[in-house]
Amino acid sequence: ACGPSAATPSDTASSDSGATSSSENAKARSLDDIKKSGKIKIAVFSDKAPFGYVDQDGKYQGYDIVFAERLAKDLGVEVEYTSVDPAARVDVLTSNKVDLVLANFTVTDERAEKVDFAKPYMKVALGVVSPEDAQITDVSQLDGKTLIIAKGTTAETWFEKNAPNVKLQKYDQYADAYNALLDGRGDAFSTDNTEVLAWAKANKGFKVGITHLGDDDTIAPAVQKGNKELLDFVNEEIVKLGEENFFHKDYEQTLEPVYGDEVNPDEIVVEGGKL
Amino acid sequence: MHGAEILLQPGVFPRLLQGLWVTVWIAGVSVGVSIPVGLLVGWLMTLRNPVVRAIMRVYLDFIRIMPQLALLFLAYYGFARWFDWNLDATGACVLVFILWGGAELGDLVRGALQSIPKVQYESSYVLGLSPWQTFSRVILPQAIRRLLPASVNLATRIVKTTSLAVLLDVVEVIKVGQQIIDANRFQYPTGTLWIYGAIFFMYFIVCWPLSIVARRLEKRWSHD
Amino acid sequence: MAFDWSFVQRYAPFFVNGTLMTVFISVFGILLAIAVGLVCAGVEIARVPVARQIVRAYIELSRNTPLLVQLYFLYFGLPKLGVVWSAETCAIVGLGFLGGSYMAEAMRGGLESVPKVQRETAYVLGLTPVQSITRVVLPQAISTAVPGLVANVIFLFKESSVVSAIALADVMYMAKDLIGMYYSTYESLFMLVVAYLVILLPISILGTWLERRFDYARR
Amino acid sequence: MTERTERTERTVQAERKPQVQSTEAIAAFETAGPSAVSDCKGFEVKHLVKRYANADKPVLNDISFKVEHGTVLVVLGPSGSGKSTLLRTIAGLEPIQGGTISINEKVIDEGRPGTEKAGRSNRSSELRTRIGMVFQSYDLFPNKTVLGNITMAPLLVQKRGKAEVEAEALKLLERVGLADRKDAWPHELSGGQRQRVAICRALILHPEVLLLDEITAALDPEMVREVLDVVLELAKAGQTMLIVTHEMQFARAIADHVILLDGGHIVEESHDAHAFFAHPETERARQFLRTFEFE
Amino acid sequence: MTERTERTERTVQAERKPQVQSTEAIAAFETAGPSAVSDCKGFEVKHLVKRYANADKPVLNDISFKVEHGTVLVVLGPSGSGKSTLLRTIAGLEPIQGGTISINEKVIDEGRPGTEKAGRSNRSSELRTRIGMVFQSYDLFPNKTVLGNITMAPLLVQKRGKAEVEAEALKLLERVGLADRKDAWPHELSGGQRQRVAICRALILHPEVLLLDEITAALDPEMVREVLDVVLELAKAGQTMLIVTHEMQFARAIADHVILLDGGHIVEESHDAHAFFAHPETERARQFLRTFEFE
Ligand SMILES: Nc1ncnc2c1ncn2[C@@H]1O[C@H](COP(=O)(O)OP(=O)(O)OP(=O)(O)O)[C@@H](O)[C@H]1O
Ligand SMILES: Nc1ncnc2c1ncn2[C@@H]1O[C@H](COP(=O)(O)OP(=O)(O)OP(=O)(O)O)[C@@H](O)[C@H]1O
Ligand SMILES: [Mg+2]
Ligand SMILES: [Mg+2]
Repeated sequence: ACGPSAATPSDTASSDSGATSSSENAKARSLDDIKKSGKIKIAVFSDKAPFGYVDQDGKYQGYDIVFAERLAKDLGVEVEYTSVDPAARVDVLTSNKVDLVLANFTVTDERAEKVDFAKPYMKVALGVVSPEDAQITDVSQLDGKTLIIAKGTTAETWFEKNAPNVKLQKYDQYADAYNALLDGRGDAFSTDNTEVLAWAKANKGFKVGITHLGDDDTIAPAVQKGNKELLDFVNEEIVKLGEENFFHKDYEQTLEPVYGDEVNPDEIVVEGGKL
Repeated sequence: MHGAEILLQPGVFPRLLQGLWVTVWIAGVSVGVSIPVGLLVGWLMTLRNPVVRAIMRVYLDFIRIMPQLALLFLAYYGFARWFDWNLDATGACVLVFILWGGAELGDLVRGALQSIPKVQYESSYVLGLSPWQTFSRVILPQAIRRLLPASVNLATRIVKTTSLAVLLDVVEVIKVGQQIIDANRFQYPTGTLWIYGAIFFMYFIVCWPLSIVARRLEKRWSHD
Repeated sequence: MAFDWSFVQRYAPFFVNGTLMTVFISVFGILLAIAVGLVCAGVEIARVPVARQIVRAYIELSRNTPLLVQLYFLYFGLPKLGVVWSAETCAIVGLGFLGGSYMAEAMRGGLESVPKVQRETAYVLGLTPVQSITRVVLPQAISTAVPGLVANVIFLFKESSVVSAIALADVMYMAKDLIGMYYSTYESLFMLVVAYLVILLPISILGTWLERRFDYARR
Repeated sequence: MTERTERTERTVQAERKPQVQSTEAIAAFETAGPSAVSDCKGFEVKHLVKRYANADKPVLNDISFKVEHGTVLVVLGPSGSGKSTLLRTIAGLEPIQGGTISINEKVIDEGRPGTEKAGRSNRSSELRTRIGMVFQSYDLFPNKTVLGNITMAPLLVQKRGKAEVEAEALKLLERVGLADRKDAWPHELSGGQRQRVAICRALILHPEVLLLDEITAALDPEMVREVLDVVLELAKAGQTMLIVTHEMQFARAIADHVILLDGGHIVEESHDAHAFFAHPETERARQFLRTFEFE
Repeated sequence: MTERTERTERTVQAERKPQVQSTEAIAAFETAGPSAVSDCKGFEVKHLVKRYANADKPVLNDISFKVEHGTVLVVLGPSGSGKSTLLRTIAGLEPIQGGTISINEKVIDEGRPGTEKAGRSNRSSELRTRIGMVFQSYDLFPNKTVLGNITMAPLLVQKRGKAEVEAEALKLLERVGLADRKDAWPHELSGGQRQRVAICRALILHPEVLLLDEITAALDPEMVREVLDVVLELAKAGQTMLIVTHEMQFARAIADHVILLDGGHIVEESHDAHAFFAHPETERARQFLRTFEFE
């Protein structure tokens, strides 16, 4: 508890590693454990505005954060955020660094083998953003070109599988990836279309040439495999919140200022876990 | 140069300093715990017992050959699953730096202990001092003098290596910098340069005095 | 827990490529570091007036800042000043910048360890200053400097693991990539450890051999 | 004691001997000397055998001699003949493989075969303080001042009072001309000064016998002189000593008793040091002494 | 030359002098000696002044002396009196601030005030080879074998033929008893062997004068003897030398001419070395010589 103040993950030591588990994972905390400790540990992005980022005052903000805050409130605990890189989202769960991942986590089969996804609260496809003067409007245009991606994203997996001729330049962090695009280190950048749309809007000279790539994917909270209690709780919450149109409100609060009226909220938001 | 104003934005500098504090805290705790560990390791390395020696040899060589980044990954992800020993990122960093610092310091301690002339042990024996008196009154005080400059240098290396903690998602000074860069990327497109520049000098400001202290000590104690 | 050997087999080629990248970056970075070190040590030993202060400042700056930050600065910072270097260039320059100061210190230590009487003897025997340096001082300086230089080489090879942060596909990059895509953390970490052992063990052994080879100056 | 008388005679005869000694100096050293003096006392080595590990033959083979209380034995011999080894075994720094070492007819160390690789003898602290030793290398503790060096063992080992010990240390320092340097650090002293402090450090424990192993070998000639003058005074004051030295003039001046070591044996022994230096009996001794003379 | 004759006489008188020298040995050294011998030749220092930077007074102040060709000058003096400094200025290792140094009446170095911080004298390579010097510390090049050490300067500086140089090197090594060690590395040699090689390395250049600065100070007594015997032979063979030593017996045996330095001046000078050691004229010299005697 005497840890440094800026280190979100450091303050609480891993007091919960008592019982050994026979599974491949470090044992997850039960709902009771979380309530008792008064804190739920949630992994979010800290550099992916407007979904998860840190504002001028050092506070976490964004679409995911609003949801996280609400979950905690309904559970009657505080949130302790852990900032993650895209590639670390599975490992923080399997090694029980956090209870829940709310970091724009796209549901895929590979991931579903390692973690348990709750009901979705967003849907996305991949998008590709590129400089206006050298727009990429089709994947075939990327042949032999360099595409920037962030490690551990669905974009990475998709391009590895479906576009072997594209040279991928992979960064650990979104901030680095965007910077690389700005500096002209690659021809385009691909990640979730929501994300690139938001970014292109804010950065002059860049445009999203491909808005829909691959299948429509869903984004959902994830818990450690087998942590049924917590999973059930999150699922119930999503259903309950759907009734009050929570995610639309969340959208208005966090995403609309960025997307403006270019995007129809219903293309992104999923209420009550129902597609 | 425009863009420099980013550093003057409210919240930017204090947050960077907070991040720096995390860096310094990790380094400080690691160095602090490394000292007793290093003393123990160093002492173990001087023992004649072949088994102990071999173990220490492997320990030292492994730590030396593995990049710190690889060790960090092993500790952060590996330990939790293999031994169900769940460390948070900061804990993993501290653990790795202690293992690393302990090994390096241990080797320094061994060197210092062995560099004490045999005649110092012999004089102590002839004067009737007990083995413990010899160690605590004669050998250790001399060893510490030889040890201190190199240990301070090691501390600066540990401070510098904390920069790798960002890759385990510890929110230290670099991560804070990246967050600021991201949050300000619309207003200050050249913020990257200034933020990384500021971080560069923050590390320098922390490490440089240590380097100077090390050099001073080295000079002061070079005569014996 | 299951260790997936087939995964290791499937992705071992990636690690071979990563190893090649690590070696490529490190070797050129180290060569640059040696060149920088030679110049700096020369300037310091010869006491060239202004250059000497510059060298001192450079050494302090380079030794007291982390390579990761140096790389970020080169890779993401410099473009804002209109200088865009490729990732490879940044990595090599970064390693050279960091390693140059370490190499300089080791070389200076070697040169200063040659007793004054050796230079005096060369003078008395009539050797010219150039002969004195090349025939007497340098061979002895190398002997003392070799252990430090070898340690620096190993240190720089290890430090090169940081270049993955600027999207260079070295061993570390491969490991993180596989973890991110396939979540097979053990297998990736295992291959990472093996790759570094494969790179560094021979260097460590070569270093020991070199130290012995140049051992003549120590009595 | 015949030796004592003999030396006094020689001292009187000596014309050029610098007269640094005074009755006061002797008194000061006598304070530091052994407390109980008796004629039958002394120090004895019998059939000593010392073998280093992995060596084919012993360095010391069946060495026997006796040093009467209050006399000085000078050990001579070429390099590698085992002089240092002899002193080290007596001090307990090396295990012995045969024979005995005794003080005042009490055996303090007994040889046991097969102990080549053993460490130092496990004598009690008290016993160790009864044999003092000064080495060739400046072996002061660099982390203690001059006074700290001297008072450490009496305070820690003999548990004597601080005031008394410091007073005695100061008296000793005065005797060797270094009272004003009591707070200096060893690195601030010249080699000769360090060796004089090392002698004081040994003397304050009132050792029954003092072993000096080439204590001037690393010194400049002037410093050699200042150290040897101190040793000469000690001899006058009746300190029992075993001295290894290459200073033949000094050896001749101080010795009551001489042994010449070579090849692990005593090749010549003499209780008449004067005669030994003037007319050695064996050819080996003659040859050895010639090494130090030219023309 | 009176000095030469005198020494020969003394050698004949000396009873215990070991008879290591042979006419052959002298011949071998003569090959290495200066090629042209003439009576009026020699080495001279006039009004030499040497001051170190930041020192308040000169270390050497108005020093003058002459060393005739083929004779040996021994320089004595307490520690810090400037003996080493004198030899170093003669060798060109230190700039001088006044006076002249000349060989065979040709000035090779002239004092200039204000040169305290200057580096070594900028003598030509050729001139430097005419003055040989051996230091106290074992200064062989550790990266060359014995033969490599000796042949380096004649090959590089004098551009002599390899075969001839190696042949001469071997002859010299044979003279100092080290022919079988020609391929050894310096670290494999004892201190005495190293100093003998260092002497060969200087001799192969046929220096007109050889400067020896306490070349035995760091050696064990036996080694001292083997090195000094070589020097004695050299003197017999007519090598001009300037020797600094603390071995008084040796100094007495080898000196043709003695100067005693103290406080930057020559306090006593004597062309009759025997007389100097027996009955020094000044009180300072008497006091100095007493340092080496006991009883
Ligand atoms: N620790 C050791 N292990 C093995 N052999 C040793 C050891 N110490 C000394 N010796 C050998 O024992 C012999 C006697 O050594 P010692 O140092 O006693 O001789 P010394 O008479 O004191 O010689 P010096 O005059 O050179 O000091 C030598 O041959 C030496 O090599
Ligand atoms: N490089 C130097 N700079 C300043 N002073 C020096 C230097 N070298 C020697 N001295 C001083 O000059 C004086 C003479 O020194 P030098 O070494 O010539 O004496 P020495 O007669 O050879 O003494 P020793 O017998 O101890 O070798 C000493 O006081 C010494 O401190
Ligand atoms: Mg000895
Ligand atoms: Mg000198």
